[in-house]
Amino acid sequence: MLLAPEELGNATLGTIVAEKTYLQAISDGLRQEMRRDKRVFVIGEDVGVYGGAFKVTLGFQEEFGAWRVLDAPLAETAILGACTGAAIVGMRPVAEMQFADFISCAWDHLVTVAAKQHYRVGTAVPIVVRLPSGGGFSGGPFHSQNPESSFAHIPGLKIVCPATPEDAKGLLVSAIEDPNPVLFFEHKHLYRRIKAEVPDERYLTPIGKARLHQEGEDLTIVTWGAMVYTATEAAAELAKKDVSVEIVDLRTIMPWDKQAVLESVRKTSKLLVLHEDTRTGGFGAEIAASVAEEAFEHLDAPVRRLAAPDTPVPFSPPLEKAFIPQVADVVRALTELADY
Amino acid sequence: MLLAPEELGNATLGTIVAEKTYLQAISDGLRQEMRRDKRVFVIGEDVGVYGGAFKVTLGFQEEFGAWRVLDAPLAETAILGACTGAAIVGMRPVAEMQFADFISCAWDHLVTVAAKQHYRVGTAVPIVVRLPSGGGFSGGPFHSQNPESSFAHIPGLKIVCPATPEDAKGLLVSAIEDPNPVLFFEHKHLYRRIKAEVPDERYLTPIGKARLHQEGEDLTIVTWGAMVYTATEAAAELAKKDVSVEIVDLRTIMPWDKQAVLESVRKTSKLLVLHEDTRTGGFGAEIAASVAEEAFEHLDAPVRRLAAPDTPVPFSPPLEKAFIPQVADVVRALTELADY
Amino acid sequence: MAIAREAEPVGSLKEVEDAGLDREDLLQIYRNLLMTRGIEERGHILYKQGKIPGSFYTGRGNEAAAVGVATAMGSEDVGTPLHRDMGVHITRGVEPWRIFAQYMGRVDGPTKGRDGNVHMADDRLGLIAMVSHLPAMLPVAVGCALAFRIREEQRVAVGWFGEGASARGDTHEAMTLAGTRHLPMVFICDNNQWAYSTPSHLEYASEHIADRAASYGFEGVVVDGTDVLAVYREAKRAIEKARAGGGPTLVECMTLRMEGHAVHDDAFYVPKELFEEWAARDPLERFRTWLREHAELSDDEEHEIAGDVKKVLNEAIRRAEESPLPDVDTLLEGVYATPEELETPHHK
Amino acid sequence: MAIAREAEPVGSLKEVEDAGLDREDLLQIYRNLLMTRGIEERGHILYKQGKIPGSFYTGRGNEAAAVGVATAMGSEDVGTPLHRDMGVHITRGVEPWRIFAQYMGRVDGPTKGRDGNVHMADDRLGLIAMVSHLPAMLPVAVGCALAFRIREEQRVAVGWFGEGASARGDTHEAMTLAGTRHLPMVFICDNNQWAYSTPSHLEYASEHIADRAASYGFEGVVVDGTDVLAVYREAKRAIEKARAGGGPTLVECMTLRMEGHAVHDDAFYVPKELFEEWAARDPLERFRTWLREHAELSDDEEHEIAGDVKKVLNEAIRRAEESPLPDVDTLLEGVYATPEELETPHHK
Ligand SMILES: Cc1ncc(C[n+]2csc(CCOP(=O)(O)OP(=O)(O)O)c2C)c(N)n1
Ligand SMILES: Cc1ncc(C[n+]2csc(CCOP(=O)(O)OP(=O)(O)O)c2C)c(N)n1
Ligand SMILES: [Mg+2]
Ligand SMILES: [Mg+2]
Repeated sequence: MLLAPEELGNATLGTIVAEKTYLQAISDGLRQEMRRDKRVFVIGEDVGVYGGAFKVTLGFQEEFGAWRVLDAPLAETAILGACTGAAIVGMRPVAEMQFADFISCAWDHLVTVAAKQHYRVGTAVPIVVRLPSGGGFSGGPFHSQNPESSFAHIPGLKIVCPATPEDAKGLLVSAIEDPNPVLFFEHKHLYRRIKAEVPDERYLTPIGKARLHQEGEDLTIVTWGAMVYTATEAAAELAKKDVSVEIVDLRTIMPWDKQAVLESVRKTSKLLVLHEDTRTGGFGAEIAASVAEEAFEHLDAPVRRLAAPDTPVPFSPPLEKAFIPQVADVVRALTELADY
Repeated sequence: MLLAPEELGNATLGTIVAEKTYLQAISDGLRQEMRRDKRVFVIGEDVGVYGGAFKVTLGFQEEFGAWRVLDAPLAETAILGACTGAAIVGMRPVAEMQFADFISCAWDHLVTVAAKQHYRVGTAVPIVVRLPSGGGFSGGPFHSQNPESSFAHIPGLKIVCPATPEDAKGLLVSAIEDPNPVLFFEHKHLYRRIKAEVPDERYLTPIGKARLHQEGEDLTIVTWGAMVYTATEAAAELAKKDVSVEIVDLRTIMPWDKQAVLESVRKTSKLLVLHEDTRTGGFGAEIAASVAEEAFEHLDAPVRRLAAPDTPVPFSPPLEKAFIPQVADVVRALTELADY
Repeated sequence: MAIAREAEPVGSLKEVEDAGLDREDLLQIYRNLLMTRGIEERGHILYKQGKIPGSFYTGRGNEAAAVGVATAMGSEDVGTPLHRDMGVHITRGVEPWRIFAQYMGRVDGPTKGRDGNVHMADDRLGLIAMVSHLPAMLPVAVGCALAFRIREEQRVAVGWFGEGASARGDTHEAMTLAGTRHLPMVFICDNNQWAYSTPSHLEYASEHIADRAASYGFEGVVVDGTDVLAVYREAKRAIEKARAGGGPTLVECMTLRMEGHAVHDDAFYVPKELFEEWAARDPLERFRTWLREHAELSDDEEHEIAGDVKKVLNEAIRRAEESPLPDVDTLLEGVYATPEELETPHHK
Repeated sequence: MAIAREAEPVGSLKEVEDAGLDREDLLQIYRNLLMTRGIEERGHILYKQGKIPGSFYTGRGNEAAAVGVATAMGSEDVGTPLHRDMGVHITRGVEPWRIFAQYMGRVDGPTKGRDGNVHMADDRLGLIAMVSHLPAMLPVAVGCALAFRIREEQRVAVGWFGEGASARGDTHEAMTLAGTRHLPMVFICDNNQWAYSTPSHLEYASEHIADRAASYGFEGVVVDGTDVLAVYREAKRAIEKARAGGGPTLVECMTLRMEGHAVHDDAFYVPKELFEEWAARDPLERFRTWLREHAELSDDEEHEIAGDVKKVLNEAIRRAEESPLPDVDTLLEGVYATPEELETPHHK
């Protein structure tokens, strides 16, 4: 079921809200949890004295001490393996990868141990891995990736990709409360560019529920992360031509809110799946395949996918721009779909 | 374009052929390449004195010496990293993972270095990784996996999954000749169960070309690996009910032969995608999404996917049997599709 | 160049009593050794009878190392034993029938048939189940130690690895984190000289695995893994040192893997003489002899213990065979944990 | 407990000549040092001018270590230098204008704009381009050494890693394979005391990184990375030992990272006094002084070299700025190599 915009999060009326960047929302959410629950600790490269490469944990070590805000050695498997061990004996670890790209170095731990321990032996592994991801600033092939799709094939993991400051905070709190390993993708391009009202109080945004970012009648876009804003701009273009676009912000990739997507598609009959990650084998394929199968009778056009092409993320600005889906690309895809 | 069964491989008329198991075909193909090309060497855990966990390289060390058949330390990243280095300075390494499952330990090397070096800097990385994969013998969660889907999202890698002895040999030769990193999945369940004629001479089976395993009119199954045989049995059941099933053995997952699949679907109008790996985010999603999009006007029914459920591979026989798609499951899916 | 300390064998009963073991403890150790071997011998038979699916591994030759270390652990300590460490499960109190149920893929095994072999543990006993990928549980053990350090608990984590797995990056990262943070962690290397068919000199190039401890900032010690009391003494020292804030120790237990890698492997690549040499140092025989010489183990006691172990094993197999195979309707259950599971954590 | 050898500084010209360097070589080294620093200083200015996208890293303080090692390499040797090792590229002969083109994402950079920074190398010069993931290129370097050993070539592979990256599993696996197989491999640790903001004691717990060499079965040596001649001498010894079949060596070059991790980082966490102490040991100043004292470097020569370097740099930037940005139509090209590329391998 889709949550309408006004139902977002669980913020009750009367809540104090403040304008916050996406980054501040994450930082505040994490600090709040650490104040509230002594079991929560933070570990990662340069998260302590330096406050993290993106300064999400700035000031945390002063407040919580060096044993709850741990500067780790440059060893991703040690970091995440240690989180799993600590979680099993009762802690609630939150790890930071310096860039999401470096999680490749802990792939084995996540897919082999963290993801499977509960199914195999019933041992819960409540860890959160924070992953600054995404491109758009000439980070090149190794500082720009969106590796969520590779993990979205591994049963036992949960994956969230918030697009708004409010969701970023609420999903982080939910991720920490969740009894499973949660990969928390933070889009770097949103960190300081996106600012919105965020309740001061603690609230949980449900994992596994999509958010209706914008209502529309003629076409649906399903997307997540920074692409929500690209989609919004493109939809505004289409609106000028009297085409009304509904935007579903998936927010969670594993488990994804199939019902919400199907509901929207049953209304609009046309779907564009949009993501920043590369196309082949990207999670967009799962969405497209599911919708094409389960809404077969409702579709007035083939489900389209728009994603980055199948290459590494290039460094040089013109190449990177051609790589990451742009507003014009989305407009083109939507227009084609509208005309189908 | 689909290759008809009689065109399989490049075996010319007059070739000496012999009945060989899938395992022997791989072993023979590898030995032939090592005799032919001094640059080819083998490295892996226990591949030397022991001849490999499955005895694929039995006798190789006697023939080629300890420096071309290297018993490696228990260190998958060292093994594959070393292959890449050796390849860059002119060798043609063939690595063996003891079980495909352990490739998770070298994920970073493959996706970060091997897959991207050519796009980034133009350096070719001609390595082959042999991966005994698949379940069906109570290997449990870590000796039964089919991890091809995770890699099938990484541009720069090639992935082959032969189903027949002839293809296993021909694709291995092609993989060794290929100037790119090739993951060569060998299905363990086929090693000694499947026996067929294999030409003695050297031949190349093209990477990226599907094989028409069985012609049919009413429905198409696209699959690969051990599931080709499951599909064949199921098709025989359907034949009894006068439903004619075409089976496309994909053989290569990256790059996959989309044209062959589309051609078959344009004929039959109904498609079942079948794989042994788990469903969500599995490569079947890519195939289903692509076909649903590109053959939209030709489909008389939604593209169905049949795959393992989203759990680790369970150990206990009844669970494992319920996990891996069985002939009866395929029959049921085909029947539903036929009746759609 | 050896860097690590090489531990002396254990001599007198006095020495053992100083290390905190009374005669009852010694008999319990003996019993645990017999039980460990008995389980694996019986498992082997069941396997040959076709009652155990998949493959089958034993830790023959490693019983003393496993039991010795586990005996030295405190009840609140935790550990991540491996496929040669059945003795750890036994010493920590896993009921034998549940192990047979595990072997046979029945619902009463610790993994309820989801996993096989020694890929199991009872977390209520402070043990965390291994995965196949070696030594992926070492960083996990270090994480337990980290939690104990953060919470300032006097608990210790024990992590096992083979000399083969010593080559993998996980071993290094685990030791690096434990060493730089002086965590209450003890690393146990089951050095049985072979990794499947691969001899040690292709896995590491130093004299001892324990030599590398120095480069991680802690102590290394090599001990004869067939001498259960020497293993106990060294493990105890290491564990209590860790508990007292003295940081990690790497204890390397030297043994020989007395059978093939798994039952399908006849170990043709291991020189016969080596097997003969180590057969003469069988850990059970050795301890039995020691008990007779130093602790007055009588024939009666010996028979009583052996008879008791046999009875437990017979009963265990019977009970395990009664345990049902898992219901296929449960296949999809438990991929994800539920919040309630965190309300009663196995370990605080 | 230090285990590794600590190398002496280089004293006389005689000693240097014994190590195989004539006066011309010394001046070339000096020129390479100036060029290395010059490129990074100019790069920094270009970055501030907004002409370089992304981020920007320099190796200030590491010039002597990089140039010293590269000077010791033979022309057929190969290496995998990292982000502090511009001096390696310069010494191996990469044209400066191509480096600026790389920085600016132009088609004439070694990666044609596909990657940025020092994520580059010219493989025709025996260098393999780094990836960000540290130290993922170490096992690759070991693989080159393995190929040389298989083919019985007298070539050596050199692999770099930082003291931070020393914590990662890849470092361990690379050293394990090289050590167990006695490969012709030299490991160079750029120990600049910080990994981003993380001090060494959180990355490793021994006195020296080089101490760990013993546990991999080879030699370790610690050298002052600001002394280009001492670095050269130790690298040369290690490389020639490897070439002669003597197996790997780990050479640890001690320096201080004289700037932030990258240009956005003001390195507030590094004590001021440490910067002052190491500023007094600036590798360029140090070598200039040495040349004046021991090799009669004249004012004229000094000015000539400095002037020449400046000219090259000016010309290089001009030429790089003329290099076009990549054509977006090329975006999809080159994900896969073509068979023809293997017909003319860069390296036999
Ligand atoms: C990462 C990984 N690679 C490969 C294997 C396959 N494998 C299982 S046991 C084994 C040998 C292990 O040797 P060692 O660590 O010495 O333990 P041992 O079996 O001798 O006790 C191998 C290679 C594995 N389990 N994990
Ligand atoms: C696997 C991995 N994790 C994290 C990073 C992010 N990162 C880039 S440089 C750096 C510090 C590296 O320290 P060191 O190895 O000492 O090299 P230095 O930069 O000091 O020369 C970090 C953490 C990385 N590049 N690779
Ligand atoms: Mg062993
Ligand atoms: Mg450093």
